[in-house]
Amino acid sequence: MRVLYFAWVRERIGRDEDRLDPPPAVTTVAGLLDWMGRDDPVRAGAFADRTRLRAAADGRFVPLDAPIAGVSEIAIFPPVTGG
Amino acid sequence: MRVLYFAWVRERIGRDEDRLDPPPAVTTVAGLLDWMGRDDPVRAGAFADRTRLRAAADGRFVPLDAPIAGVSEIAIFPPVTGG
Amino acid sequence: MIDVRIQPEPIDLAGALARAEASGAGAVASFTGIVRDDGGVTELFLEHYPGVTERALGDLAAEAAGRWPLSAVTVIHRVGAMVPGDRIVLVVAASAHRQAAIEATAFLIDRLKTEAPFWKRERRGETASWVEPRASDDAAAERWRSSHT
Amino acid sequence: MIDVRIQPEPIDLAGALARAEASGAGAVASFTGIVRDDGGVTELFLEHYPGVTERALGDLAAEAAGRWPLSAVTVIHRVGAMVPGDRIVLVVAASAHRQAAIEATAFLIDRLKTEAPFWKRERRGETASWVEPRASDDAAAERWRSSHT
Repeated sequence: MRVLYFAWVRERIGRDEDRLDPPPAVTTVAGLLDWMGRDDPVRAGAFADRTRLRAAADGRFVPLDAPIAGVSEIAIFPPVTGG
Repeated sequence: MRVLYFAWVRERIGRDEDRLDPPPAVTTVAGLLDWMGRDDPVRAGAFADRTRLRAAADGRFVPLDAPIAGVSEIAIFPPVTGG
Repeated sequence: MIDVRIQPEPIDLAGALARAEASGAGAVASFTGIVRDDGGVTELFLEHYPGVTERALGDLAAEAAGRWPLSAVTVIHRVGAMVPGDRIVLVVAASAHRQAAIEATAFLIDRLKTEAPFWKRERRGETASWVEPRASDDAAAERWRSSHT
Repeated sequence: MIDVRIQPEPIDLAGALARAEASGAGAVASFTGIVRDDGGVTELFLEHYPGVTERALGDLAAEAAGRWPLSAVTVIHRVGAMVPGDRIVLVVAASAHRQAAIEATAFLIDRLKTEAPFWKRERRGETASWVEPRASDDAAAERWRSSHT
């Protein structure tokens, strides 16, 4: 699974993306963030305040409790500010 | 008093304006139109259907029953269609 | 910055927008009315009431500037003979707020249609006819009186 | 005619409007967002989610074209580094009906602000900061869901 980062999430983690293989017990975006932060203080810090994070699954905006079964690309980012 | 014509009112009467000196008994725009048509079949024809006419007094849109005392320029025209 | 023009020359859209953009606002909205073919129109002639038209458009622009926080208001109306594809009218509003810019643009074109002394005559080949007003234009102008945006 | 572009190049406003005008509609509305100085901004950087942004804007343009009778919809969004005065975004809608053109323009810019994956970073001299979203943008996007214009 590819996990992409944008804006300050990307800057804080220090790279554009990670390639991961989460265990079956990880079933939602929020669960994925928990699991990704477990042994990684930098990611844990970036993901600490969930109210500041939004997500997309295979290019569609989803809530953080959305399931990730069958998803190949998750993106984590702050609320959008285009236009 | 100058009476200006626009659009089909102008075309129908055949000129841009008339210069008139209405008697004191003529007190409103509608009364002016009646008086102007009395001995002038062309003007009478142009002014026959009052629902199709609008007026301005000294450059301000006014209803046909508006007074004309002190007004030096009356304009008679169809509803506007700009933009 | 209020810029009102009535002119027989073609409307320079890019120039007018550039002036509005230069007013320093972050949001610029525009509306352009264009002569349509409409089943064979060969010429559209715009007549107006000189002097009074300028004042009517100036009053409308000032009313918009009083109602919304605008850094620029532009109203350019062409008069005389035009052909399909030509611009008849351009309205531009610039503001720090996008909703103000867009609403002011809608206000200006709606009210212009019923309050500025212009008359359109369409020519289709040998036949010319004066355009009849539309009830929907009165309704559109009216909504700016009853509501406060 | 739907025209959606995401580009690092400056936005050609006159060209985009000319294309929309050529679609044959009588009414063309536009909205342009411009980088503001806002107390010393020296650079605005726009990041986006490649591929997904294009689809989000294309979906929005198609939704507008389904909701109003439009002959042209244009959405051009710039990405990368910009300076105050540069155009960030341009939305154009063309229709036979002026209200449709103006409403579609408002719809597109309001929804774009909350639904397209763009992020703004402002630089003021040596300091850079990511722009925070505004609650008013969510409210503006929401009004297009609850009302049927």
